[in-house]
Amino acid sequence: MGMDQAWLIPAIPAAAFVILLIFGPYLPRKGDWLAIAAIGTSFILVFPVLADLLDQADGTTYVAGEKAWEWLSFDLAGAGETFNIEIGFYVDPITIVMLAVVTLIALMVQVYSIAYMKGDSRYGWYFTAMSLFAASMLTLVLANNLLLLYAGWEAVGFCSFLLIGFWYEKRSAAEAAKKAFITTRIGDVGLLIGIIMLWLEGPNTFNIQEIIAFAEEGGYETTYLTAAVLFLFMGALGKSGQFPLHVWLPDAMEGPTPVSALIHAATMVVAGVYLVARMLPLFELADPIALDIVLVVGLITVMISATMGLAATDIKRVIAYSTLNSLGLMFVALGSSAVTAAMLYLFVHAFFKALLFLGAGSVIHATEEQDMNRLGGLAAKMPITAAMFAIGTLAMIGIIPLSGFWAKDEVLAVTREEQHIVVYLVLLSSLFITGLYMTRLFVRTFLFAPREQEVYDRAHENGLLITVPLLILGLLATVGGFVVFDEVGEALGFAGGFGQFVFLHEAHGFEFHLDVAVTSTVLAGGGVVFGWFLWRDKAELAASVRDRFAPISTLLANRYYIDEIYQFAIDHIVLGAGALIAWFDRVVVNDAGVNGSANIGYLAGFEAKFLQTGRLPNYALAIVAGILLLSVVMLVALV
Amino acid sequence: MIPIDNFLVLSAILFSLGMYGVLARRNAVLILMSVELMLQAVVINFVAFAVYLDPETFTGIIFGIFVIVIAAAEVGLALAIILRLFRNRQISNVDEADLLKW
Amino acid sequence: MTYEEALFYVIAAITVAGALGVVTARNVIHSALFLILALLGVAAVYVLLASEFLAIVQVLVYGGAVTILILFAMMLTRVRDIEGPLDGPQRPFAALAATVFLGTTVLAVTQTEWRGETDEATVVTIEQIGEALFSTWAMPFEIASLLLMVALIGAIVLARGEEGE
Amino acid sequence: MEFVLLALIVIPLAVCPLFMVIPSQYPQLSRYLAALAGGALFGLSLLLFVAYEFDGGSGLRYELQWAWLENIGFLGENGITFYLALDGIGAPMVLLNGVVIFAAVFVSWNLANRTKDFFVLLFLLVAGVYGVFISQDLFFFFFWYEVAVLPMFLLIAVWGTSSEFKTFARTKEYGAMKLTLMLVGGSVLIWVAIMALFIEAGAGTYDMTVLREAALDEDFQKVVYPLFMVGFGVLAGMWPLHTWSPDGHVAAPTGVSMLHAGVLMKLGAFGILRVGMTLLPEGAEFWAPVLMAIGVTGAVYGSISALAQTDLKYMVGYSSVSHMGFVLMGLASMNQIGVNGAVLQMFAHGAMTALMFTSVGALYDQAHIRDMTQFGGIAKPMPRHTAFFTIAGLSSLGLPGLAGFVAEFHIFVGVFEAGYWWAGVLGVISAAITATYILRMLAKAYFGPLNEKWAGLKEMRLGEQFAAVLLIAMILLMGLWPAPFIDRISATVEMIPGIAG
Repeated sequence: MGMDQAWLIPAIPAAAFVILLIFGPYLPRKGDWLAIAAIGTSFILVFPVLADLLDQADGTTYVAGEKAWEWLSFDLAGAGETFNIEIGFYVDPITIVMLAVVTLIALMVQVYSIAYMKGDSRYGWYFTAMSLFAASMLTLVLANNLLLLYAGWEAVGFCSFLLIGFWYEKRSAAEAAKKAFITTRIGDVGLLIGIIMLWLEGPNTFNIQEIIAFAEEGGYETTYLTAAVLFLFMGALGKSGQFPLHVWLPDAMEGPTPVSALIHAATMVVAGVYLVARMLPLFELADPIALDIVLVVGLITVMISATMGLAATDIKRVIAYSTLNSLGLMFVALGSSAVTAAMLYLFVHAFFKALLFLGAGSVIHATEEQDMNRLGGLAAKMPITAAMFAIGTLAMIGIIPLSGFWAKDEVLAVTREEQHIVVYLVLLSSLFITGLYMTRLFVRTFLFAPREQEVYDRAHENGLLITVPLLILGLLATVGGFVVFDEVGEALGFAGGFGQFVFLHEAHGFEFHLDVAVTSTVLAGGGVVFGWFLWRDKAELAASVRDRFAPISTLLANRYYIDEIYQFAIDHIVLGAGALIAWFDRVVVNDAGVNGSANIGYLAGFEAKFLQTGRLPNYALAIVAGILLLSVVMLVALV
Repeated sequence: MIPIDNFLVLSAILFSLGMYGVLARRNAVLILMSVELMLQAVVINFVAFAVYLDPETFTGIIFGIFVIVIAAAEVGLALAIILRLFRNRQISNVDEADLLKW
Repeated sequence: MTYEEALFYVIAAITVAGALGVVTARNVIHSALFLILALLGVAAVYVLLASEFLAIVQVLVYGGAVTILILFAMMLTRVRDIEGPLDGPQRPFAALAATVFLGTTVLAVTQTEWRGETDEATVVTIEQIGEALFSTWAMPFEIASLLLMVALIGAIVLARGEEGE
Repeated sequence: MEFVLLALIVIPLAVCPLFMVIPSQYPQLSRYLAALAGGALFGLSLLLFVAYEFDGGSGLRYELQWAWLENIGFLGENGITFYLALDGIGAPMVLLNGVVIFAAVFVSWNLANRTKDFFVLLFLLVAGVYGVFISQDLFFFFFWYEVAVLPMFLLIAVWGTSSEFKTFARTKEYGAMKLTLMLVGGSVLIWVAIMALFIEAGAGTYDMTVLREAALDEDFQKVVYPLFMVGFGVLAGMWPLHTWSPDGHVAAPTGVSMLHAGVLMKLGAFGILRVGMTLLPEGAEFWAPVLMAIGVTGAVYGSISALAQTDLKYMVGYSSVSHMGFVLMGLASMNQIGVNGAVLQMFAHGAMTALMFTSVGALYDQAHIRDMTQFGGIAKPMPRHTAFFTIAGLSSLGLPGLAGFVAEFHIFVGVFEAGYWWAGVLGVISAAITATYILRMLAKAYFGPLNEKWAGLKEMRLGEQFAAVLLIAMILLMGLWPAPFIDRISATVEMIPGIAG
């Protein structure tokens, strides 16, 4: 068992999916154990693969494992070349990080789901879809070529559609599922075009490493490459919910909460980050504008999501905005070419964000309520959940020594070094806002007096199936950040800290930037404290602030009206164009064109029939005229 | 003697007059009479060709005889039809018998 | 100009005059009378063409039978009572067509180089005609007689009218 | 094997008289016979597909040539022959036809009105379709083409349905008439072009293998090719001559719609490829930009039109226009990848659109309406039906792992490769619009709260489920393992003159 067998990792959940799809309804417990066993096995299999990678590594020089099978191949006429598409798997440190995150979170979430989804009428289908998601996501991560990556990419999008729309009887869920799929699909248009562009001028292969090697030899023209990577980035925009395609992610919260934890926090939405990280050498070779665009998009997303998080009242939506916030941070890191920072943030983010969602799920499961305005004071009744949620919140805000802190400071340090000071300052200000709205979330949900007694009465701590995953994730969210230290890495068998495992050009050790750490902690802590005062007790202070800045708060509550603008565009432009073309088709093409030509024939015949007067002399004259005409013609011809 | 052209031109004149009659007249009987003129013109042509150009087989003369025979039959039938038309619809002008149109 | 030619011109003039009368007469009966004149003229032309047999047939069939038939038809259809002009609205076109036709035919006749004797008519005797009619043309002759009979019966059926009429 | 090929034509023709002698009071007997014949055709088609292997030359295998008319008038040696052979493009098409007819028989199982007459016409049509796919003689190619087109008139006019919409009405007679007239209009162009080709080649034969060797004058090709392009294009739903297609679908009974969209429209694209591009390569090259423009217009136009439809059959009908636009784009790319993609798309679209019509038909049989806005939440009473329709829809929007993606991807790559950037981008966007209308339909009709009016809906009949599973098997087969298709198609496409690398 080594890197060559890495294909088993997605294959096992895929097999489970097929079995569940066909025999699921006939299995005991609808086959949930099969799905969990499959993802558990996959999780375990990550370790031998990792061990193999470390075994073969020489210091910090990693030898990637690659294995491929031919999927289709044909000769190109007259070109003497072959068009090949492979199914291939590629393992390197970035892959390993993703594999670990995906399998672990998926395992946690599925265990959690046993309790959370209990009694649902489509319990079996839930685990079937989850297995398909796991298989697709792992395929995406392991793919060695862009086409297989695209396949996994679309498949996870489809699973996301299925799972957001899991409770499809709810109109809002059906609409959210549709919105998510279509919005990400818009990005995928770009992704597909980008893939084709890279192939078109490239080395007649879809293999990612070969394309990168080709690009490094200067195979692509710079402007062409810039266009291609920006098209690729469009795909990442859609999938990772970056501005302006972020609108689907908050709505995606219509899905079951574990799904949100897995797909819309920890794994699928970071696929865009993964894609950009994977293709980062191309971004660097392209015109600098490419990375600048990544950075700016990330920055915009950070700011708008953080501010929108201030106004949302649904606890899941607040977490969704925080996810957007985090994803934006990752793109900011990528925009500065910092794969290490981005992947580290991705790694720890998976833990604390899954933790937050599962914690929120625990609350929702217990109280059947997810509106902050109707919760409050739950800490007393749900101590474990509240404690874990607190860890998640603090990690998200980035309080030392929780995992979020280390990752966030990496990003900040990189931006301060690499980018304009404005970027750094904007990020710092976003930290403050993050502190505000995360504090608000926690305070309003768990502390002070309950706002709805009835809801409060329902609340209770959940069973082990829910609390154990919470505890595990809580632990990881606490200590996950320590992987940055070389000592920790060495203790775990790595060559050093995270920076010596995941890097773009050369490994680098951990550096503690005291000034960054102090500034960020002060700002984040300030956010927490300020938030505490704003929303403590009955949140009178917050209410007065809101009233004072009424236009702004309305703007935020309405999410900058972006959804409305899109809705308007869809209703009036897209559907309008559809109606126009349908009208054009029926009236112009069909009625005027097709029926019209038929009518011309009919009318011509109708008019021509009056030549048949029925009067003998007319006919006789016509005959004579015809004969005369012919005779004259012949006479002229003969004479 | 008389050149053949004379007869042919005479025939042409008769035929043209008959044609004028057929086209210009309204009354069925008059049209019939014009048709007879045209037939006569044709027969003159036939006979002229027969006796001038082809005296050995003189097919034209035989044809002329047949034309006269058929003309007789035709007149008989045509007049019967005209009579019928007049009796049924009180019409003796052909341009009034225009039911067979459109 | 030989006397034969002179004779031809006289006869031709009479015939054309008769034909002209047929198509232009304002009176139907006059038309019919002009027709007799034209037919007799044509019979004379046949004589000039040395076909006495045909001339005789012409006088018998046309001068007698056909003319009488036409006059009877006129009587039966009360042509004198017809109101409105005898000529239709397309008379100018008819004249034009007839003129054009005449022009082209005369042109064709005069421009054609006829092969064989064109100045002298050869006499075809009645014996020759009779022989040919009953040997070479026996079949068409029989068919013509059949046709006559059919026409006869047809005319009777048509003219007789339906029962109770 | 030659005679298996022959059997594809003989079996459907032979069952027609058999249907006629079955007394009409035993419709069940007719159905069993139809199932038997359909099964046999499916089996033989599958056999041919599996057995076919490219062995050089132009890829023709299992040749069977019988002289019919020769050395008469302008016909020389082998003037008109009954010449059957299979090539790598024909093989998947034959399989497609086998699958669709087999499925169509089961879908038409409950047809009660004039059952046997229906099957007679259906099998006549199928014989024509098979004939087109395997004829190598231009004369018989055209003959079978007409045989395939004409029964459609009766099938729609007799067994179809008339529909009333808010602002207009479409009677079945209108649909049938329009379809037939437009297709016959196309046939006229084709026949003129065939005659011109025959005379110009001067070989005195309609044998396509001979004709493709004839070096035709370039100007001649440029003049005649558009006749083929437009003539066959009508049947391929080429914009703007597509309007017979949605109206025809709306009027046609389900089984006929399946054959019509699934197979019949492929005849048009197949004709452009087999006759137009193969015999007139330079003409095809000259007109390729025009075909590309038309194809991409059809693709975008069809998908946007589908977006505005509320009638399920209209939606599927316009999606067919859109997908046939992709096929034309692939053909117009004139390179290996694109043309491969076009043939793949013919198969993929055939299977998925047949599946869509199966689903729509099953719903309509119960609900008697097709307006998606009047449904809602019917995924609950009809989960399998929903799954089938969803799979068809996903295939059509190009989800990897299903047939549509493999085909569309090849087409897009081919189009980009040929240098038509604008067309490639518009094509990808059109695929995204496809996603929009498919999901919109699913969200409107199948998801959301269950409309109580439809709580009584039952799952699809077993026969329909069987048909759907059969079609899904094809979609999955091509989506997950396209190599068998590609191997057959590509080797043959490579031999077509004028195809670039």
